[in-house]
Amino acid sequence: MKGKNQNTDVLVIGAGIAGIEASLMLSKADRKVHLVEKTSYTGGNTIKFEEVFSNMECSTCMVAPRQQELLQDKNINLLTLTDVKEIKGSSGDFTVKIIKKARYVDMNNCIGCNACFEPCPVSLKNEFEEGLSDRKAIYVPCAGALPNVPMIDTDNCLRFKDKKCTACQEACMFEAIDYDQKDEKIELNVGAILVATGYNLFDSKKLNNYCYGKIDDVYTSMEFERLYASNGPTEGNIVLKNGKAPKSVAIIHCVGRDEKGYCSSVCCMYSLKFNHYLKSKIPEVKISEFYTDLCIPGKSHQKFYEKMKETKVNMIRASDIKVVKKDKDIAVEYRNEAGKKSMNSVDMVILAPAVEPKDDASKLAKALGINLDEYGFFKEENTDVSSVISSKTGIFIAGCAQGAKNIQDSVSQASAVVGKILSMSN
Amino acid sequence: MERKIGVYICECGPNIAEKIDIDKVIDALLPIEDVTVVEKFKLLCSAEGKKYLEEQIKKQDLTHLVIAACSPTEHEKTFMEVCENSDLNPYLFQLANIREQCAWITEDKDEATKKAIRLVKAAIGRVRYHSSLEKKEIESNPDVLVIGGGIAGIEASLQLASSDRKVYLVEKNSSLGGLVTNFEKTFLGMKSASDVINRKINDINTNENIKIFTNSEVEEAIGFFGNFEVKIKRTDNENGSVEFDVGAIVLATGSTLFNPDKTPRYGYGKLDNVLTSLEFEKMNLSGKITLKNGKAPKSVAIIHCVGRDEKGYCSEICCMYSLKFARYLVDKIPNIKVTNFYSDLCIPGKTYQKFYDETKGNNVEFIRSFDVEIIKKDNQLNIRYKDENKVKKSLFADMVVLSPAIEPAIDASKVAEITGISQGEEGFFAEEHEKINPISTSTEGIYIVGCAQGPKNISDSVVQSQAAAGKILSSLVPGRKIEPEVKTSQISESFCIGCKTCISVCSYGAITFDEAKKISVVNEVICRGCGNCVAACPSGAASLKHSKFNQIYQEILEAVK
Amino acid sequence: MAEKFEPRIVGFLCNWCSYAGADLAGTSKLKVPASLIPIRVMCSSRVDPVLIETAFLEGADGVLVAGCHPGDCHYDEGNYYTRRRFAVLKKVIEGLGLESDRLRLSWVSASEGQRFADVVNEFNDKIKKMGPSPVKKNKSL
Amino acid sequence: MNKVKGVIIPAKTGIRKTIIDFLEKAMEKGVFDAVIIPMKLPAGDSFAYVLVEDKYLLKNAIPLPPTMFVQGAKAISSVTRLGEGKMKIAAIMRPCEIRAAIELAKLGQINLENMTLISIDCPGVLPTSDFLSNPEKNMKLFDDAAKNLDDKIMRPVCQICDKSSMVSGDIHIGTLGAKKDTVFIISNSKKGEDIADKLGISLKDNIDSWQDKVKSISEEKQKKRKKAHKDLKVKVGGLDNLVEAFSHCINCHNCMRVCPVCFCRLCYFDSDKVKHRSDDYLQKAEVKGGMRFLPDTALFQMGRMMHMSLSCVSCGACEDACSMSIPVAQIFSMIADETQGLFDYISGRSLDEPIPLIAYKEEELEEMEDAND
Repeated sequence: MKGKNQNTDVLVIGAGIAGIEASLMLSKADRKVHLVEKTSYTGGNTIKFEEVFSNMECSTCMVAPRQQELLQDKNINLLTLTDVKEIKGSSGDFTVKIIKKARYVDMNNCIGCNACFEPCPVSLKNEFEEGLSDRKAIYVPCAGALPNVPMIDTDNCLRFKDKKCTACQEACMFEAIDYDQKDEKIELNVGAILVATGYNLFDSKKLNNYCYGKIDDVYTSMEFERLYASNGPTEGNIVLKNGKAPKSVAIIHCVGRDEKGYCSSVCCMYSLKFNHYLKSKIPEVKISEFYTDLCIPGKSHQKFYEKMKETKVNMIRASDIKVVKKDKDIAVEYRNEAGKKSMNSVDMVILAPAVEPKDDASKLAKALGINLDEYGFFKEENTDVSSVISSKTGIFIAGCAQGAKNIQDSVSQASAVVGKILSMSN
Repeated sequence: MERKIGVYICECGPNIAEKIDIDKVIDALLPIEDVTVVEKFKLLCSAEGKKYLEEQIKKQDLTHLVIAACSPTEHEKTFMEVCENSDLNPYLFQLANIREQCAWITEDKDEATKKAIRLVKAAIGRVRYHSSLEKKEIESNPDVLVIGGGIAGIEASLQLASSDRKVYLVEKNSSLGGLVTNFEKTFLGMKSASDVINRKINDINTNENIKIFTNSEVEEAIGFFGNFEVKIKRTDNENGSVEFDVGAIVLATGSTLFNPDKTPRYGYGKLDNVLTSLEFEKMNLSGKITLKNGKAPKSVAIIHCVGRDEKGYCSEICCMYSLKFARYLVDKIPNIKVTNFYSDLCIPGKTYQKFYDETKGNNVEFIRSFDVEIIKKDNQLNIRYKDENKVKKSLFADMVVLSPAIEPAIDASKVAEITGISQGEEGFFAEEHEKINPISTSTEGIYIVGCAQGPKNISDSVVQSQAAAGKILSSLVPGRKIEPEVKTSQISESFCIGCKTCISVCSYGAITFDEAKKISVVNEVICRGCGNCVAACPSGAASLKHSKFNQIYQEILEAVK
Repeated sequence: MAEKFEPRIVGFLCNWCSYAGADLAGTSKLKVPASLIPIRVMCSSRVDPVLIETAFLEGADGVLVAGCHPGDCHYDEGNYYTRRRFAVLKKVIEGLGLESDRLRLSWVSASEGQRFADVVNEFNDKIKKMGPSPVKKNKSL
Repeated sequence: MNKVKGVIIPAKTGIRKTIIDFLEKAMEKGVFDAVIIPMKLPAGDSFAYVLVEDKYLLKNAIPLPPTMFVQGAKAISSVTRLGEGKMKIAAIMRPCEIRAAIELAKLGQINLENMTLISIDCPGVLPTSDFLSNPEKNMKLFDDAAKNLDDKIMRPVCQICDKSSMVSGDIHIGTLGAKKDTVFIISNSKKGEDIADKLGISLKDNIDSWQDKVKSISEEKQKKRKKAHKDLKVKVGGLDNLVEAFSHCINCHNCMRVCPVCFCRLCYFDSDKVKHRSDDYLQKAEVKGGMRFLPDTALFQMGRMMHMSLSCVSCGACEDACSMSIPVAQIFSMIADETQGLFDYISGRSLDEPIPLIAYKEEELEEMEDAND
């Protein structure tokens, strides 16, 4: 970079697929990277998926080698459980204040044997598994999570309530558990920043017509992903709450699209993927997909759609969709293409909610001093030309933090940011 | 040379020690030939453990090292570093995974102990046959060849060129800018397209580190990442050819439109006032949207998805540019009626729907339709279609604009052949990995951007160009040498008989045929060490370093005992 | 049989998927029979059928080749070649009237710790039922 | 695909003479510069492939010798392995030799650029040792048997050969189904058609009687083949039988050396890969209680089946070469049918069909996964 005082280090916020890609590439160019991640693990949402469209590839196999590489990369300083609080300065010379929350487990001492979980007396819903299984107060989100080091959930750990329980500490043979760990305030100096904080799913509870949270066996797409995951709560068995396999499933697209005012671009494809998930586990299952406009852009996606159609999925272009309980079944009421009212009875409903900005996007935008767009995603400088440049020089955006997109486009954006950063001196 | 194999067993706290009787393991290993020391240690991956190992390697004067501990994905690298620090070649080391794949999965301690003994014995058997391997370093050329002078190629060139990196931009046409030069505005900002492209062309023309070859085609590109030899031909000059070397190649050869001639039902080429989207863009750019008779149209139909069925994919951008056309028309011709005939509206991403919502209404109508056909009736263009209830309907319009599918540029196959990369069945260049390596190809050092990789809009094309720049800038640093994979395949010159089986199965084009010697030769810079060629070779001429037959044989021997 | 039969199973596991899946079985503390000795290869396509034949003729009671699911190969297409080679080998063994059931090809991904355990358990049970490989004690082989 | 076309030509002087005349004419017109063809050697009791440059030598040629000393594909490979020469050469061979040549061409061991492959309807060949027991008498026996389509005295694999007529190549000389004193000249490729054209032979479609006869023989042999393989499997299948069948093996590896599709410089199973430290052998012996030396007979045979059964043309050369009378060709043909059948592959059928191990389909062989029950 130009000038003498230009710092070449980079801060990457978010260790999802985009953040990982950028960090590894920057490291390859011998840049020092501070990779800040809010959760205790890397891989973001991508590692929640068993398979990814359209080649139905195993997601873990795709991402885990990169996560592993990340952990072993000496140029990358991975800071988990960390939040960015404030930045000062300008491109080439940013000062960043971050808070690294205590994990209460020493990353260097812990060898990942998981012996500390079992004795923990607390049992809670596991958020990573969308609440479909339980975890302890000391836990890793799922088997195979990286780094494979647990954290203590201080909101629920007895130790942090009555200070008496030391069950996990006693179980640990490596003196890895340290109740006295403190949150750390850290100041970093970097020359450039990448925001790759990912997305949330629209809360389906906000819409009454789908009865999400009211009727059993109405799932969100993320819940369904975990239900199919071989390392998930059911070891990949797709089952209803009663333990039986569903005989008929409705997949409802565009949940929350009207409310958000945009098409989330990935839902049609992953809904079609669900069709594959279901058929591979329950060959005789009947599937109906309720959609408005099929959005399957790009060279390989329609082929996938056509392949899915061979499974005899019932594609229904519908409006005014309502999910109601009818006797033992769930009924999906809708208006068909011709405007006629119609109804389907199913055992299971999967909702494909809109992709929306991360809940803390506005807080982070404020800390960074960059703009959000009207939807709450990080705003690119010029929509028509480059989608990775934020409103502030030296700060870049990639992945779903900038807007709903698939893995390919997220990775492309992350690589593009690296291109931008490495060519800043050009 | 005398072998001195040191074996160290990690207790991993209680993880291994409690599940496996380590002392029994030690007793079983001590009598083995060449094994000079067997010790256990509390935690070998700890700082203390690493120091202990380093001391042991020196003190015991070890020639080979076996560690029985956790999975190689966890700590193989750690222990290889230990070897390096103690001047033991890191490939003279083998890690036996007695934690994940023994202690943690075996209930019975006795069984686990027996299995652990077999695992470590297999490692000892194997390590005996290990050879030292050295990292190689290869000089590389940081310069880049960019093929295609459209917006993607221009962007890539601008990102890449610097005082220590030359870019050669080759364009087959006489001028730069590509398709974008035909557009008046870009969606969605509806900003001037010429502003965007001219600024970039200006930047590129004044950049002394970019050498531009217009009216030129690449004739030859031979070599590999860091070292490609390129030959280009000037099409405007019979004898004009230029040769230079580069380290990487960016393919930005762009796209062309599906020819609606192929689907006669649209009447294209036969009926007046039926235009393709590109013809319409050009007409609009010329300043006047008129019919053949010179008058302005009062009604225009835009037909989406022309050729979609034939091509088998959605071209991604047609819905959006059709909306842009509606804007052109409404802005320029008062009271004009615009009707969009579409099948599925594809407007992904955060800002597109708003553009659609703002365009729709007033005089812009959208009809979901099937089996669209255009005929001449009463001296007017008549669009016949089926609506969403499969009811036959029709509509008159003065002008019809077709939105044909995006196809790879005509010369894509030629470029693919010259550069040795593959194309998907649709003809677009094939990426190394659809999800996580969309810019790379299976040939390292060759990248694909813009519509050459698949239909996409300007913004995504530019992002891909920047991404390719990122890939190149991070891996091809001026002055830095390339470190290729160490554990590559090799083919014995004396055993190879030249059947080329290995060449057929290699996914990376890492094996070439030496026509003079009639044998296959591995390019170790390209080889990624999967070993596919080794299993394919009937002569046993191919072997994979660090995964040799006799190394694996030793493991088998132990496994079956 | 006086002595309890403990099968000897050779497991060729590809580094990126199946070995990782086996590791995950470990991290998840699943129960996997001790009969299988894993041999790590970078890709299942490295597993030369002659290696499998060798293991078979050395008296392995079972040989498992495990790789990434079709389409998931770290090296793009290696496992497709593996599958063809395995099919040919299986035909050869079967054609000679030998016990081709002692050879098994399974796809195990990095997230399929449970599947890895299931595959090995199933295979181990199968081999136990079949009994020791007659090849092992045959002095002429 | 080129359409198969043919013509009936008179053969009053006998088939041998007709073929030689045809070749002479072709050489005269410069269609071929040389011919690879079997010849009787001066000793009188043996035959060899000769690269004939002087067309007057052709008169000594025996296009269909009673026995197969060297598999013809090996001869073509010797001539063209290092690339095509300037000469246009025709090779006259039995169908299984032509097929092996096609396989070798796929494997880069033969260059067909300037080569024309001419096959002849084959009645089979005598086992070499049988022939040598009384060459003169057996020559006559062979000729009679050939005339009468009697295969009882031929090699065992010839007796079950269902591809004894045209499979591939450029030109075929058909004797089956021909009326007295005629033969068929059939073109099977563009190259073959062009040559016929140059020789002024006008090809028509009147080859029905040949096609019918070929078909009926092939069908009959196919049945015989299936049965023979079934019987063989009972005889040699299973560990004990197999060990028994190969118990006489002296590890000479002659079967490999004469095999037309074994093309390696050094056989995998002769290489250091399969040679181990004495301690390793001791360890093996320990497991088994004892082990046979020389070792690896079974690995050699099974390994070779893995390496070349997909290209095996069931010519029988290996069995002929086995000094211990092991029915190795029969066993290989049994296995080859199985492995080739997996991919609907027929060795030597077409140059355009890749050998199955260098190709794949994304969706195939699903039954292989987890298949052990």
